[in-house]
Amino acid sequence: MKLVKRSGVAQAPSRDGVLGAPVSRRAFLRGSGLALGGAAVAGVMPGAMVRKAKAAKRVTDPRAEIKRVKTVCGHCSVGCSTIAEVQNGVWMGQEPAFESPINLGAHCAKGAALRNHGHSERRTKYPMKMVNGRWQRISWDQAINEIGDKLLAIREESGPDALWFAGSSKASNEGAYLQRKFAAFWGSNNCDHQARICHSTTVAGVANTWGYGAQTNSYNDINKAKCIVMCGSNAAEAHPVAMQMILRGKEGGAKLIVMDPRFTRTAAHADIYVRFRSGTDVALIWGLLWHVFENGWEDKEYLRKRVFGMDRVRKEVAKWTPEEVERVTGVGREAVYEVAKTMAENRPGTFVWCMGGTQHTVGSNYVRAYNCLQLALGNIGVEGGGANIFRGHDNVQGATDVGPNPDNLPGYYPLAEGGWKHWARVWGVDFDWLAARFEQMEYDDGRGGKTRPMFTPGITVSRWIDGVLEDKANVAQRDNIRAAMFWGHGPNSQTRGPEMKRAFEKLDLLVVIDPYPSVSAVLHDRKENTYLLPAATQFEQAGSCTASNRSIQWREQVIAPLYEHKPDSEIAYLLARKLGFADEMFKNYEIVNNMPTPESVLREINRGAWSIGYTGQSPERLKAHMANQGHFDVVTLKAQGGPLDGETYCLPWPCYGTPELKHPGTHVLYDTSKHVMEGGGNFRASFGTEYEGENLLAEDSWSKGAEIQGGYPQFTSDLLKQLGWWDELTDAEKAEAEGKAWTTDLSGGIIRVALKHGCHPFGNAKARAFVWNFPDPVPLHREPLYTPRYDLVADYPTYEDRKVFYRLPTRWKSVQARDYSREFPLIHTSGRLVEYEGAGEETRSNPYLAELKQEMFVEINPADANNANVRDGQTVWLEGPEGGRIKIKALVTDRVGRGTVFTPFHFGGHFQGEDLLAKYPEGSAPYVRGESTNTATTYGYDAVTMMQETKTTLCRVVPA
Amino acid sequence: MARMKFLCDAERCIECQACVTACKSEHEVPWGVNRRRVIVMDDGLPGEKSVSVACMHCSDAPCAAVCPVDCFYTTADGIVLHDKDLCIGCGYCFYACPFGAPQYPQQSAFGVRGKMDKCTFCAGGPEPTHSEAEYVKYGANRVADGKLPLCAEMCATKALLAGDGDVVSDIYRQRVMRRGGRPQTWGWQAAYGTT
Amino acid sequence: MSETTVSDVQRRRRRSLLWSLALILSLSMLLPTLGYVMAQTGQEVQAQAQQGFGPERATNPRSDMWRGAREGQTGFTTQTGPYVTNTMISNVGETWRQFRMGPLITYGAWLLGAALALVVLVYAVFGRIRLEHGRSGKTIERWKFYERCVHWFTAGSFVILAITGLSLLFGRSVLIPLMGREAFAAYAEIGKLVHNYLGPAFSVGLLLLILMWVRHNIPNKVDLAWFKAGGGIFLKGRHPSAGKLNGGEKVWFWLGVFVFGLIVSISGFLLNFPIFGQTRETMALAQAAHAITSLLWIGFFFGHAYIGTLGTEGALEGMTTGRVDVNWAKQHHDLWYEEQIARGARPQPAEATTAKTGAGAGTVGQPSH
Amino acid sequence: MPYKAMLAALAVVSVALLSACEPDVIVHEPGVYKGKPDETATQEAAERRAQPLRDRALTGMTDR
Repeated sequence: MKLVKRSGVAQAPSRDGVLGAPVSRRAFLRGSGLALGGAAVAGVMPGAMVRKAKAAKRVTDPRAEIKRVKTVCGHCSVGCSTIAEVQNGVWMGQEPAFESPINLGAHCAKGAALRNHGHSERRTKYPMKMVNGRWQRISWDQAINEIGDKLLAIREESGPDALWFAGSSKASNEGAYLQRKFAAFWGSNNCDHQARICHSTTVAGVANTWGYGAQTNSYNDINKAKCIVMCGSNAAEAHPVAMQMILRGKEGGAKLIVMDPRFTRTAAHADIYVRFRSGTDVALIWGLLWHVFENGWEDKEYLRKRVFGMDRVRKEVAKWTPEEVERVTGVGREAVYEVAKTMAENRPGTFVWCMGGTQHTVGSNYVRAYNCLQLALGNIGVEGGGANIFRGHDNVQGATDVGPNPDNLPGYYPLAEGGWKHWARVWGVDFDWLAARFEQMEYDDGRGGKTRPMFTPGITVSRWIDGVLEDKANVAQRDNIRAAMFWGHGPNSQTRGPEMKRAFEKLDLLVVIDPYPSVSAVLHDRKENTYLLPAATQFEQAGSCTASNRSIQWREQVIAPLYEHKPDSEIAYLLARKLGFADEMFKNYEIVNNMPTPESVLREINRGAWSIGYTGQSPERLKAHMANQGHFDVVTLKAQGGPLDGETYCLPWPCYGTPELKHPGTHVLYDTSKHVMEGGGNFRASFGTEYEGENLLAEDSWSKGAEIQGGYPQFTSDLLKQLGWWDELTDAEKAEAEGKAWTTDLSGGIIRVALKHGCHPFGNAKARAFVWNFPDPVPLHREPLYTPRYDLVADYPTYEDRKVFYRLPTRWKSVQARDYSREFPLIHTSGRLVEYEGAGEETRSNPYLAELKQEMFVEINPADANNANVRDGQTVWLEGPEGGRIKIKALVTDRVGRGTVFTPFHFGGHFQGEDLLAKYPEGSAPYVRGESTNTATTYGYDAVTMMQETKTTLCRVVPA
Repeated sequence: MARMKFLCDAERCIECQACVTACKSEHEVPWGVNRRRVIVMDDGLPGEKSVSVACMHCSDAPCAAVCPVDCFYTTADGIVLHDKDLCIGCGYCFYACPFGAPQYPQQSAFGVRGKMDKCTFCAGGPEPTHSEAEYVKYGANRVADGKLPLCAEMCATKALLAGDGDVVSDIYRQRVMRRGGRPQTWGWQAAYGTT
Repeated sequence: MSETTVSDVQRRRRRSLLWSLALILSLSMLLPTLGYVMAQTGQEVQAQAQQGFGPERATNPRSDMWRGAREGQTGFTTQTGPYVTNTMISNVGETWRQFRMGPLITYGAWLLGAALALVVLVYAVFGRIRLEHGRSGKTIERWKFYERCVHWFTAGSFVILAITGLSLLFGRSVLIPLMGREAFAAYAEIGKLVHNYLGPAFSVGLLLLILMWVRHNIPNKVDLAWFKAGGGIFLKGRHPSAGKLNGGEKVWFWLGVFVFGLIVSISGFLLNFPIFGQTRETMALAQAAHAITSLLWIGFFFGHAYIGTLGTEGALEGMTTGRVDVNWAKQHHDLWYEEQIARGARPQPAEATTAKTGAGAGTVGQPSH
Repeated sequence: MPYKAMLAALAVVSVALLSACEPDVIVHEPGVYKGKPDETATQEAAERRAQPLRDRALTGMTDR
């Protein structure tokens, strides 16, 4: 077998072995595990996965010229550092980074197996196109040219909105930002990424409650908690390294409470475990709050000073007597009382939620109910408290902050003229030129009015299939989606698999840009107009990456891209050049090898994303933090001594002002006990100063050292003038700041002056327990669309259908109108496994992980198994009420309660009983394939964010 | 003299399999051979606990005692290693080991197993340190570089501890004191006797 | 035989029944003692382990689970592989180790030594059993060609299996000091291969032996008398009557070939084909049974081999040439001889036999005069 | 007796061959490994790494 050098000398696909993998840097690899026991592998590895082992040739001395590169794991949001040992461009070893204050060298299964990314064989190795149903290798030039021509033709016929594209939370901040910018310069808001189906309800709910849509504290801060409540979060499998801090907190005396329909591996460590019916979080939280109010455990002073609208919540909570809570959730009075009492007696307490709390048709209500509970107990804005929202992907926070969102611009700037004008200035393009890129007709805004496409939120990743399949007349844009580009997104993470298959087949053009072929490449029966472009992994490109706690870590490039892979930014550049807007889009960057340097892109982000304080984190500062990781305290994340004395690890945003201002980053959001310049803060004033005559600004509360002792609005040039601080600006700053707010003043002068006076640029207001701009201003319990308790629908009905919502007709009531609970008696919920991540393509292609979970399964309670006549280990059909069915193994266990079944969502590559192996490009199929749980999931979307419902639907299980 | 030991803190172990994949990746252990594994007791039930198990490097190692060809040896700091050139794959160490540590690349008729493979405490084997032969047969030799087994170094929650028995038990004891409770040095009795 | 009365036949049957019962009884008492030996060592280990856990048990809320784990309760594991087990601590292994390194090796060595010593002692005291009337010069057919083939195949593999098996058990203390480690490992590797591949074939040989000879081995009252007379070894000049096979040979057949053969074959099969999900416990138990039985068998075998060769003049040629001297037949198996003559068998001169069965067949192993 | 002589000769030859396996017939002590030497196993190596390993444990195994 010939060696393939990455430099991309053309080489025909090798036909060796069953996999036909033209490797191999393997020859450089030290040893060969497979060589150790080829026969054993043959005996154990599933099916056609056997590969003839090659004798390992090893470089002379493994310790000669070994380069140690510090990088950050790409498998969840914790942000574990690791040290890659690289020799001659080959990733030879992986060492723990003990100095990292986030993980202290620790990893989970995925992190510990990272080195495989350095020589993975199951990738899309070169650009490919489908010709008459078969994959054919093509060159990058040909790929870019053909894709570009087809896109331009579609644009010509149907306008820019006929392209929809999924960006990625796996991309670096720079990559994700370029993806959003790419969509903008293409002239569409039809871009989205994983955050939509991850924490969109959290971001919306939390941001609308107190200002920023992010984890308020950090994993490390949990060390200080006295009580840790985890609701719909299985950190032991989803964020294993976070458990290090949680268990340390527990060892320090904190009570660990886990509330989950499933007895998770996290629950196994809990002091109190509460099992409740999936989809009844609001009822459960109001049940807790009922006891809090009943016993006067709420923090009355805190509520007076810092919270608006809790009295309205109190009225709703009064309805949730212990009896009603038990009727709806199934949790008895004692358990609810015990949790409420434990939380009240152990303050500060932190509240953790994940997908279990977000992926629901009323997910934004759940989120806000959690918030209300925490506010009532005075737990927000304090160390050891907070809403610790554990996010999923390594950079899903960053991609949410500055990446491809259909409903806002980087930094959460609105899709309004002001937002666009701000970014047009940052990008150095003329606003009118940018506006001309967009569709010029007007769209239905869903409220009886018309709206310009540029200011209209695009179609979300959860609904793109409807954008394709829905009648053209019902789609609130010029034409259906005709082309889709999956740029780092596995579609098996979205619901309604069978419909997705049809949508894929209806598309005129499908482009998959990914290190792996992913399910996008195989689900459908397309014959033509389908392209696979190999994108580099996180380890093959440098860039910054925002962990869940908002720390922005810098990832060094470990190895050059393998095979013919290209980094996201290079692909963006090549496509933009072909599509004719590269010169405008890339004018601010330093271009090296057809690729903007990540440093120059980050600097542009720094120059624009004032609103969330993404401005102080210059590449130099971030690199200095990575180099001095050992100086940071594990609990406070604060550097003690050294060149970064007093700064918080990797400058968690907001890190206000210019890098020169040296804001230390904010460890704990809204913490009034600290000076703003030490990371202190207060709730954000983003909803005006009063509502129906009630004051929205904080009362008798301000962050330490603030010169305005009381509430104040966001800083603008006018406010500075009123306060008499205007003259503290330099002349240059004055010229820029005149008529601007702190978020649009590119000089940063307003912020500088506000901070100088100890004031928070975003004002000082109350948190909103009452969010009047949401469908349910006070969170209400509403039964899931597919509910096993149809008897409760009358009392707790869902929303009315809407004609236009994110450009699409969206149904609630008409779905709930039918009772499915008789034919489909089991609640179907889904979640993570520790071995795999997301859609799983990457991790199922990693032999060390794939070995551990080789089959898709469903967890089913012994009672339900007996009812369905199913034995442990038996193959069963799990059938959803919309017709999707999956053939999987039954795992009979008490881990799930009666009436609930659980499936992991990482599998793909099978479809309704059929293995799609033959459809993968040769040698690129993951080691482990299985039915995607979402083949059997159903319709259902959140009324604020279009979050999909994956945690509460119905199904039945029958022997196969 | 330092005595190398493993200790798994079951209160912290979350069955995340980091130890398993760290080992697999570091030594390129083939499919089906597991130098380390995680065992969960009462899986899915209240009281669920897990422990990561591998070769414990016993003081009076049963594997060494029963080996017909006497291929085991113990380093001065208590690491139990073996010589694959001598091993005949009889399987006796697998029967004898209380922890199920010995693994073989094959399992087939007529007792064909191949050479026994087990956790080396990341200390390689009887080949020149850092040689290719050592890596291919036994895996990386981290101990010679002053590093500890990667499974423990990468443990997600620092549940799995490895190193000098005195240091390890000190770390563990402090932790237990912090949380209140009695030490549960799981497996130490079986592996290290009363010392 | 045809002359015997009805009551004689009944008595004989009753006796054979008694004999079989006695045999079964004695075996059923002997075999379980193996279990005691194992259990004994196991208890010691467990007692040691309990000491460490005892006093603290009351204070630990999770002690039940940990005690369960310590005692070999199984858990759940995601790892897959032929040698992955889901027990945290298996005590059987430790018990097995104690048993193998202690009683098995010690008593096994003693047993073999004692068996050899016994043979030597018998030879020294009683000497060789001579043909009392010298050779008649005429022979009569005793074993057919196929019978001899099966016998020698089985015997040959027995010897090889015994040597390779004993090498695994005693090699470390006996052979490694002599050969050195590498040479012994090489030898042991080959020995293990040979043992594993020959074993099943040996079992097939045993099966054929049983099928061929079971009809000659039905115990009867003649055997009782034979035993009473001590098989004619110890008292010169007194030769008890015997049919085709005497009482001693029948014991060898039933205890050695049949019972030991069965135990060794079954346990060997379990060890040799670990592909049916046998647990370590099963394997360790199988190994113990295999080793104990084999050792007993080998000891027994010394006796068989001695009597068949050195101990009895004229015995070996029956199994080598297939024919025995008429005088030998009259002396050792008188009833059989009479029966053969009654059936019309004609003794032939020794020369003629040799010529007929092939040159030199009579010389190999022929005891010298 | 050519047969007996042959047997005796065979015995002599096999003993000779057997002793050739190990030129210096050392009587090994069973139970103590005497295979290939491993520098990792020596007392000196263990002493040399004892402190680094102790430090490593204090860096890597503690909660910092």
